[in-house]
Amino acid sequence: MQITVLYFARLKESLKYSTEQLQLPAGVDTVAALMQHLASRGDAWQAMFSGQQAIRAAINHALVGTEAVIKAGDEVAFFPPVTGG
Amino acid sequence: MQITVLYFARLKESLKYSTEQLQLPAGVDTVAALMQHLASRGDAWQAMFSGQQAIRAAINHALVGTEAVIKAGDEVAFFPPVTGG
Amino acid sequence: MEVRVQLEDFDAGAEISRLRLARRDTGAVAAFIGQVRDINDGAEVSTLTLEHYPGMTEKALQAIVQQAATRWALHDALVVHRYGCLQAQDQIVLVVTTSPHRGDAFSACEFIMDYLKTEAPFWKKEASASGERWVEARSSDDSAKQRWQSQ
Amino acid sequence: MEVRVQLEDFDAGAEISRLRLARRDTGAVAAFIGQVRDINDGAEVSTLTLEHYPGMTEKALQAIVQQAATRWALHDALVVHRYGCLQAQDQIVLVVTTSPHRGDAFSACEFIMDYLKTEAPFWKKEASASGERWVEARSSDDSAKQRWQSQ
Repeated sequence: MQITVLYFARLKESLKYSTEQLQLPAGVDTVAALMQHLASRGDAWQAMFSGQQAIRAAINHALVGTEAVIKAGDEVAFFPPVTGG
Repeated sequence: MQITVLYFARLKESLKYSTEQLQLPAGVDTVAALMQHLASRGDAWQAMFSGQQAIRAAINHALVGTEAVIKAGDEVAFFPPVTGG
Repeated sequence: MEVRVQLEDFDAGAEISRLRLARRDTGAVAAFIGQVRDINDGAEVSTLTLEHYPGMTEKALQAIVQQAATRWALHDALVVHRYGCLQAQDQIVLVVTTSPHRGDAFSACEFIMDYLKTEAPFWKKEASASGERWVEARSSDDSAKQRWQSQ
Repeated sequence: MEVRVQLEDFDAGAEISRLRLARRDTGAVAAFIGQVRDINDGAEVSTLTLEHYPGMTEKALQAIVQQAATRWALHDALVVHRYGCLQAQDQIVLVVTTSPHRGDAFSACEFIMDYLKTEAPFWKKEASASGERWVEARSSDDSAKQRWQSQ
């Protein structure tokens, strides 16, 4: 299935990606699985998604845990803990 | 000894007094004794100072309890619980 | 730390800006404005007259502000409180606190209001179609103040 | 209940007055302004750049404000939060709450700020003489939020 992935703040800078359309391999249907999939790209991706960095995820604008299920057409976003205000 | 006594809000209205110079009889040297002394004037004074009404007292601009000692030249004030803000 | 008791209205926005811009290391500004409501305890209010105790009122407010400055990391605090005859939607009181961090600014601002409500000598008299009445002190104001004593 | 995420500065005094005067039964207005400090964690800050997540940020703020309106008796609430490149003493965020009574206005205002700090997608990057760095989230912000969950 195809989804949109967005990256913000430190992630966007390190990955040099702000957004991409992604065709997910079969079996990659949770946030945790997607993070593993992205980590497998190596280098900066590995560093960001292998668990050492605190990362938050949102699906369709709502904060979710890594167990959340991804559906076709979803907008999935990854970003560091927020620091506004 | 001589003191100044001030009355505020409901007390001022009921007693029709806002301030007076008062020569205290011997033995009247606490707020409680002064209140008893004032209550003995009868009528509105009795109603205000005999204990049914919640009354606060201040000596020289500081809130005090009824046990506080009065000295010559003091400014003693009586008023209802405050309602500002 | 400034305290003003005055007949005139005040410009809350200007006071808040002044305190906010006074120090470049200020990160947080908390403010409170109390205004006259058109209804109190179910009765329509046409005017509200505020009496105070000149001399003592300023001292009481100053003591409250000083106590707040001892408890929290404040850069500055301002209290402006009016007296005299006010109407619905007239401003009664302004409290502004500034601090490096928001927790201190919020706590100090609310503390000052809670203590002002129970310790600063002001008295309110309401006038409505049915006549005049002195506003009664609320026990909820005493409990609001007591919260700070158990912390 | 209004939420705005914008590049432009805002007039805090005008916003506060607007909410205060909107209802004649409003007795209490609480407000908070966050501004850029010239120093953070001991380092001098020359600019602060705020990134956000358009679409999600507005929704997150709206959800926070709605939650506050469920918990406290609010007449209205406003959140204005800026993004883009800011300098020392620039305003970052404004929260205003109005209510019949001060306790509700204060609690709702502080609640909104505490939740905004941990749930609204904004990220700060500081630039100083020694370079740029992303601001780290603070554990004190998590504890400030958790206070509201145990009440």
